[in-house]
Amino acid sequence: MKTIRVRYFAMFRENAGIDEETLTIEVSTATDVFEATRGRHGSSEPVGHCKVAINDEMSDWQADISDGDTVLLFPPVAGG
Amino acid sequence: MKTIRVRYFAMFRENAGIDEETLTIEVSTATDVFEATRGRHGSSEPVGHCKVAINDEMSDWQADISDGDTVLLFPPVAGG
Amino acid sequence: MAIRCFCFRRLLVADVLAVSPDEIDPDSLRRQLFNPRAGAYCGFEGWVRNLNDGHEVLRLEYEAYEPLAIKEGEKVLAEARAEYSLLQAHCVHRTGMLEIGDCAVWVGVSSAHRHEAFQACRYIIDALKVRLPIWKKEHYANGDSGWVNCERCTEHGQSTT
Amino acid sequence: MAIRCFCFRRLLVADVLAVSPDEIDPDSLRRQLFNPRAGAYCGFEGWVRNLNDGHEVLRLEYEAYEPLAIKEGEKVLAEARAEYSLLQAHCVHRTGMLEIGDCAVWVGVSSAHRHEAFQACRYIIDALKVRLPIWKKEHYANGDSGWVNCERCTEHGQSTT
Repeated sequence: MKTIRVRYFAMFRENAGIDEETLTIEVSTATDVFEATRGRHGSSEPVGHCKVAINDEMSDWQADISDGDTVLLFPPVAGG
Repeated sequence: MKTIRVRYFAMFRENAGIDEETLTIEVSTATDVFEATRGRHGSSEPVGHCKVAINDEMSDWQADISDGDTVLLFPPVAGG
Repeated sequence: MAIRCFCFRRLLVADVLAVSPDEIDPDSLRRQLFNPRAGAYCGFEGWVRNLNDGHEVLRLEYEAYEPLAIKEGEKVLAEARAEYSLLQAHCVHRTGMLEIGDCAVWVGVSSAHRHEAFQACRYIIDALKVRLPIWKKEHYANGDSGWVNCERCTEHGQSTT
Repeated sequence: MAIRCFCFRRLLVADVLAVSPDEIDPDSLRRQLFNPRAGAYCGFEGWVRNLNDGHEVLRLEYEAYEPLAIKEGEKVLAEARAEYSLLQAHCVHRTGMLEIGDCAVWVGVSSAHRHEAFQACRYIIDALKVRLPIWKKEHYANGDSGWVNCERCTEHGQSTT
């Protein structure tokens, strides 16, 4: 089990109704975090359309999650 | 013989020392005008690098010249 | 004239990407790219338009995760500099509520020759739109709203500009 | 806000190419391209730079044959409009003596999407440079001067921006 902080952005934050939370869960990759929190962020998008950052670095969905990490879940971006 | 007005621009005007002149010469095309006035405009450029307008319309070097035409001789352009 | 000379004497400033809730002022931004060796300037602006994918849009709301938007944006500028021969490249992206006609994003590039300026400016805006953690919510005339790319747009593969 | 609304209500103005001895004001020019359907604006500026083809340039002198520069320039804008989906396209070219850093030519295009704005802006500047009866004389640090494309440049196939 790992204790991580998860932060939700844009539509994910609106769906979750919270900005962030601390979870103690069984995860190994960023994808696991995305799936474990689906009930929160409520994404109808496949994980591949979304982005993830770990400890304020852009990362990828295969990245390993360590105890104490902050995982930022980004819905599909739309700048410009 | 045709009587035409010839106008010189930029380097051609500087070389000629005049803006324009009226000439009565034996010419059939714009190229003939360019060649007949070489002593004036002093172009070291081949005619193909230069442009010509007849009566304020962009034209080409094969265009026929009529009596009374105004022929504008343009050295290679360099806008922008 | 005095101002111009001053600009030319200062050192080249670093390429900058900014995220800001304040109105974008393209004229003052482009002046920062002045450089005596620059023969070409290309600027791009994304404006809020009143129609997207057939829906009448009243306004747009931009949200950014600023620390990573800046970090990723400066990576994009560095890539543009590595690929093209640039003198300066800057970018500003708005956040908050924007009205029709407002400038949502500005990209400016100066270089010796025009080809590089066009290419780099295009590279930068294309990359910013797909890589920066920035989201926009459209507010429609019928009272609905929607996150672009999350709801309606993913069905059609459309983007705004 | 009042100004913005006014701009949006007026009819589309015709595409315009102007030749002028007055300083170019890109900010007021770009405002003329505002349009509520515009999602993208691309602007190009040609600036006088201090070095061309290895020669230190002090200033540039532009001469235009205005009646035909305007006629040919408006043809170019019409071609851009026929080829790309544009909302507005304007251009201004300076004449007279210009100093380093001065804006010699400005091209601005607005369109719904960015691809068309970039493509059209590039098409317009490329065509203007080779088709309009406009000439420039470079004044060098060593006291010499030369007509670009007529003397030095034709040997090397160089252009300024």
